[in-house]
Amino acid sequence: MLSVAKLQSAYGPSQVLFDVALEIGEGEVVTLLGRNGMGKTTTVKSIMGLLKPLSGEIRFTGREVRGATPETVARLGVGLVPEGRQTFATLTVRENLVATASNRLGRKDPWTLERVYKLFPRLRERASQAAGTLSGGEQQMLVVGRALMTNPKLLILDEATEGLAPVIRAEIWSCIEALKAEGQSILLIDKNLHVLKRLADRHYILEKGRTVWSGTSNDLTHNAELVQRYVGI
Amino acid sequence: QDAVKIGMITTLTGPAGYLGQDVRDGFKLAMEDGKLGGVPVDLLVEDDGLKPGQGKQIAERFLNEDKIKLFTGIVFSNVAGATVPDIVDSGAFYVSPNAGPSNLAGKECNENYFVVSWQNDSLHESAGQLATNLGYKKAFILAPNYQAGKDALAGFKRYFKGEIAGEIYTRLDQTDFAAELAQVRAAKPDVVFQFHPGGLGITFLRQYEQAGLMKEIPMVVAEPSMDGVTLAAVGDAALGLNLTSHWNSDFDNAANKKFMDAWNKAYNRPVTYYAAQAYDTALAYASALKATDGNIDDADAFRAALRKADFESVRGKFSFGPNQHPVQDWYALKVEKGPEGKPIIKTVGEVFKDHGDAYAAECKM
Amino acid sequence: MSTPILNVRGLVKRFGGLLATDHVDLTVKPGEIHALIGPNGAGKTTLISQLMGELKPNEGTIELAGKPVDDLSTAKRVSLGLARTFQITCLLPDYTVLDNVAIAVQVRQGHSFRFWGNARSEAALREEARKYLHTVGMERRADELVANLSHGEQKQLELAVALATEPKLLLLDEPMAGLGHAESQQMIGILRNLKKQVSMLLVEHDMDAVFALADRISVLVYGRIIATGSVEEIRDNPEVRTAYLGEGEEVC
Amino acid sequence: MTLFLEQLLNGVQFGVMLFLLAAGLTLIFGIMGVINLAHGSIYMIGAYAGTWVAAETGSFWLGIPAGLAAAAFAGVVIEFLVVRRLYGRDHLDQVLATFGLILIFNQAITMLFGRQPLFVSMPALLDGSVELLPGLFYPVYRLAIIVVGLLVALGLYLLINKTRVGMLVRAGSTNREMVRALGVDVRLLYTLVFGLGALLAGLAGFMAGPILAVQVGMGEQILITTFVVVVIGGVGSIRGAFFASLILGIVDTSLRAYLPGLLRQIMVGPEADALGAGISSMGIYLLMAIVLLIRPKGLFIRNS
Amino acid sequence: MEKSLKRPALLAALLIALIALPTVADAAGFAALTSLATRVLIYGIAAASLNFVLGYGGMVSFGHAAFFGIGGYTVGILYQHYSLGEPLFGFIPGTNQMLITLPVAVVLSGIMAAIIGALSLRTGGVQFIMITLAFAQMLFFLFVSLKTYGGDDGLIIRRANELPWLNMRDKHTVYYVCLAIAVLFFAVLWRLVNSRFGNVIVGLRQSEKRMAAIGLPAYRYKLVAFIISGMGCGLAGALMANFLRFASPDMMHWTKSGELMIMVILGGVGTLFGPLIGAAVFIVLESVLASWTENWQLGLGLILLFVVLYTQGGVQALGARLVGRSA
Ligand SMILES: Nc1ncnc2c1ncn2[C@@H]1O[C@H](COP(=O)(O)OP(=O)(O)OP(=O)(O)O)[C@@H](O)[C@H]1O
Ligand SMILES: Nc1ncnc2c1ncn2[C@@H]1O[C@H](COP(=O)(O)OP(=O)(O)OP(=O)(O)O)[C@@H](O)[C@H]1O
Ligand SMILES: [Mg+2]
Ligand SMILES: [Mg+2]
Repeated sequence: MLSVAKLQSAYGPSQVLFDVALEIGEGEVVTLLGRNGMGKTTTVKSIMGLLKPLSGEIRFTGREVRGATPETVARLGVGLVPEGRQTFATLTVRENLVATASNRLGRKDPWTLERVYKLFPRLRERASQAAGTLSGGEQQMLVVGRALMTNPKLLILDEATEGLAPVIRAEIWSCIEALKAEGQSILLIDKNLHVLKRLADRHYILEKGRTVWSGTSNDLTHNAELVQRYVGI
Repeated sequence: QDAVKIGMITTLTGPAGYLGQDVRDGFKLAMEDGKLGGVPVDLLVEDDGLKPGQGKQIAERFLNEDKIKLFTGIVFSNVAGATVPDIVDSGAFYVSPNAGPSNLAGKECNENYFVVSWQNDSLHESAGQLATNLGYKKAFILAPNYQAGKDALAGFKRYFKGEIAGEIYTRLDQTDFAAELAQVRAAKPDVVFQFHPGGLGITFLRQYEQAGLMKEIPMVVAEPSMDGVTLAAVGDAALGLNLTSHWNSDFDNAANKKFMDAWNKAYNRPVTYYAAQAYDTALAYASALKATDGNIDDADAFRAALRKADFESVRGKFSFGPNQHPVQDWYALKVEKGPEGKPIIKTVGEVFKDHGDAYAAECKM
Repeated sequence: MSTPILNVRGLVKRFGGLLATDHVDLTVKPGEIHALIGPNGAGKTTLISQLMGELKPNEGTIELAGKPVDDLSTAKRVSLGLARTFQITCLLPDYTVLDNVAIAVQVRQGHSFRFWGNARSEAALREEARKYLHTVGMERRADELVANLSHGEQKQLELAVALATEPKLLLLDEPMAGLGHAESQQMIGILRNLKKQVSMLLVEHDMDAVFALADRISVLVYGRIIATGSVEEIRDNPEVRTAYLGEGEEVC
Repeated sequence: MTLFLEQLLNGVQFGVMLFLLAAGLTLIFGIMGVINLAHGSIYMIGAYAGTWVAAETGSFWLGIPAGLAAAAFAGVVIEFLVVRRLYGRDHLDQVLATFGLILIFNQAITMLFGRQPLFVSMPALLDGSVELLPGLFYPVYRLAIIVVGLLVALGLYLLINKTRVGMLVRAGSTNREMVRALGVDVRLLYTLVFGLGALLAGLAGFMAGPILAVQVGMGEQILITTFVVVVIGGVGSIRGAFFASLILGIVDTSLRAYLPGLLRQIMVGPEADALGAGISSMGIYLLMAIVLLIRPKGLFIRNS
Repeated sequence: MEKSLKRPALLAALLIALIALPTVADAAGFAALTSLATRVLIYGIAAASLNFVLGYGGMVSFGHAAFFGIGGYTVGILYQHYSLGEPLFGFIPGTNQMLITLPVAVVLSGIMAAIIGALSLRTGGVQFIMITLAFAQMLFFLFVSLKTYGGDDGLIIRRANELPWLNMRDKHTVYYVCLAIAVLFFAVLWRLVNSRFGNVIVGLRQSEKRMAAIGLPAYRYKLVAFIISGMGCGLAGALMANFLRFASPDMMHWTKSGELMIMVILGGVGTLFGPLIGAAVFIVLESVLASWTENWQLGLGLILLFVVLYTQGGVQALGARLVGRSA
């Protein structure tokens, strides 16, 4: 569904990605691992069109999308939960959820306001509060809900569980499991390796802007030395 | 013979741009084949943008780089305040086609500074006299809250013999006069005198008419509140308006006929008294150039020639008073329906004869 | 018993109808790491903001080392030895990493009404700032612009800046959030070392870190403290388990 | 008593007029967050285009679509060529760019229409006055302004607060990139909304034609006042802008109508008049300063 | 290394050029250039003062013309009382000595900045822009209605202020006096922005919340910066009144505040010499274009648009990039 090859990206003069390759199949859950500052978020931004890559190839559902605008990529079916809670601060919680909601791909059982509220009851309680005044975790829930309401084909979660209480985090994990069961493709970036190993099909490791390893959860489990070197566990 | 350079500093941009445009174009009409009084003339025009600093800068360049000795053009008093002293101090001449602030008429008068238009106060004094002549007993007067506005009301009151029913200072940036108009209506005066130049005047007149007041309470104004351009912009709303002026397009003298013919041939737009004044300014320069045969290096001779005012003014009679400001007649005018159905300004009578100004006494020259 | 470094009594904060802080009593003892945990939106950040004086409480008193600080401005409280890190990072983006720390040192040293002399070439300032960068392991990045830092690095810098004010009590709002596993371990190490010099109030959702660091834990739910105790006591508290730690139930 | 009622009505009418002027700016500045100094220029374009067409065709009504279309077109072009590149940049860049636009538009209008103010006559339907109360005549045109102003206020309120377009525009002003990343073509949306704001400015310009002077620079005169309205009401709030306009209209009118009289009770005539006029010309600024000192974010924004 | 040498060399060259300017201008027949340059220097001082709060401190003041005007009127009013021989309020004698009028103008505008700043700084963002505008406009209307001092028509200062041993009626002398003051001013400003105080002000622009959290009482520092900046504008206003020999409410109209802001942005926000460059570009363009064509506004507008859209950081940034590329 998504395939990235030889991706190179830079912020102004400083190049951050040198050779990133990545592949996600239909219904697959894939993770992107690596220490801080290795280029995970930059990869996501490049895929989304938020950052113009220098070179390389990004294909989504068969279409070349390198250099496409973010709205094009999103309309093709990529849903993003960005790093660092980018809520629309002046809109209310409810407005945040419905403003960009859509079901362009005509999913049969689409995400609705009700379903999101059910997943995060806390959001229902705060429905008419300005998003900017939510607590950190509440904002995080909101951003996840907002992405779900675009009913994407591929969901990208960039540290979506950051700042969430363990109980909520667990809920998100079980939710992702449920999505996976429905056949949703997901790209995950997170630090809870033990959960990722259980949830994901395959993993990629980034090191200084290069894909240095990829393999299944099984490979990862049996490769403690590799994990230690690149992820630090 | 080398062309004599004349520097014109005037306002061409912003809402008041049409004043400067008329000054420039009126002045040019008096030039025949690029000559004034038979002397070749090179007219340099620059826009001061209604900024005193800008005006001074242009004067500086005209004086020092172009070595210009003859100046004219300034429309507004504040630009004149910053610019004229520099010009006359360096020995050059300035002949004003419009602005005539009182400080430059009195204590700060200068032998190289001439005014062809009027001294500010005369405008409103004549309006006061007209209101008296028309037999009005109770006047309501309005003007913006700035120096010229206050001078206007003071000037009007000096010659109005009746009672003042109310006096209101409006604002320079006002767009809505409903509150004032309601007060006017409530005070039930015989006549309204208002001083609102340019766009303010258009706004005021339109709203006055829309409130139905034009039919109820007649109005007397001085010419800055009703020139040819203003009239074209307000149209029928001005019908019945009384005003005073030192010049009107229908004046029956040879000089004026010539001017009006030339204007109508050259420009397809209403004529204003700014154009007429600039035309006279050019004639004044022409007379002096002719008398001195284009020799402006002898300042004393040139000044003496200029002071004689030896030219046919579009206003008929014209001479300079002791402070080199005009001594002239003032007329009563009225807005009426013209032959083509469009409103026109008609001359109906005389208000003052040989009217000078009060500041001449303060001027020590 | 020595006077607590922080003593909060009956603190209340309302946002309209919402009781974000509900009669909170809390003490932090000298040399202690006191963890504050609780569900999202429980009021932890709100509590920290009130301690710092960024938000005005509706009721209650706050004492710092026995001294009431209720009427003092944020700046004053900082000079008395209070410092915080931000959950959503808040740094000076156009300055370098080192500048960010140096300015904190400068402000701590007293008034900044010094109009002469180049602050960037004051070696003493720079040296001292470097010391704090060393503490959090960021010396290599000293000359990088903050805007170019990754999320995780900004978190580390937050700590360095807070340390540069030489606090007696450090309020840490989710210092591990956004850090990778290795960096988290490193951060735990740093905090453990710091414990000798400074007391801490630690807000964190990373339970491994909390259990590794905390001397005592308080649990905040809906603005109220429902339990305070040692790591073992809290871990085994059934109320905490359901409200916070969670057993995992299917939602969607 | 009638006089008092009349002055009150004058205040309300002036307030609605102010709102009409400020409505477009509320959209562009308040909601989209663009400091658009050229707003006054668009107002001028609406006035010129509408008035000119009305004069040429002799029909006031034909002027309306002309004025609106010209203003909206100008808005879309400005957005497309200039403003679009400045959303992500410092607000100060917007100041400089739109200042440049003011100069360009003023000169262009001068070159096209000359320096003389334009004339527009009122349609017979709106000319004249009606008797609202015994002895209280009121110009029909001003009543028309009130009606149009109220309609605009209501429409804008619904658009911004109740529709998805409104939400997306507000979202775009806080985090443009994120809106795009969620699949909304913010660029197109913003062009259209900017055009709508311009259209409203054009409407105000055209409506002002018969009661004000249609001349070069007419935009700058109203520019500051409209900004004042938006800020007093609270940036981003349509409701705020509306009530701020009314308050401003009423305060301004009453100051002009009653302050000199009050002052004359305690001091001599001319001085009282001058002082009264002085204070009332500072009126809107004084009011704004006081409002902002008491409520730093404006009247209708919750100050947290 | 190379870069650190280039800047002083460039500055020295600029200074020499400025010193030689009047002589060269006269020789080349551009005698009015000296006056133009004087105006640029004066506006440069005003714009740089504004830039101190706007560019460095992030406080976008839209009312700095008020201080410019106060500086100008201080000179004008003191001169009027001097020439009429009537003391102000009956006990303050007027004067025409620049050594007195300039410091008085600076102090008075500082006091006014303290008052306006103390009130305005309680707000921020757009509201700050508008409230500074409000105060400036109130002052504008005050001076418009001050009949004693010329009201709307302004105050003519027949003779420029005197300085001992110098002939202030000579244009070149006035230019050199302004140049000397400008050099001094920019030297002080340079020290200021790099000092501990400047450091804090720049920090406040980036994040007030962060600065408070490291213990900085923000309000106090912002106020002092605002006062310093107001004093700079007052100084410029006083020089301008001496140069124009005229002071009018026009000096404090909002369009003047806007012009100062345009100069800052045009030159380069938050740079030391950007505002001076901006003032030079703006004023020279205005004069040169206006002398070429009546439609000068069109040209100026297009040039401003070009600068915003294509330079990213004003003329100063454009210049820096060009120099950088060629070097
Ligand atoms: N806006 C930016 N401008 C310049 N450099 C940047 C910018 N954002 C990130 N970088 C740099 O790019 C590199 C990769 O950053 P990125 O955010 O992709 O890392 P990451 O793997 O997501 O790290 P983290 O786990 O900390 O979020 C880092 O070294 C960072 O300093
Ligand atoms: N300005 C405000 N207006 C209204 N409600 C607010 C405001 N600020 C915070 N809240 C609410 O107060 C509650 C407490 O927020 P706080 O940020 O303190 O939570 P927290 O415990 O830090 O949560 P998290 O772990 O998610 O960061 C939240 O429900 C939040 O929505
Ligand atoms: Mg990241
Ligand atoms: Mg929190």
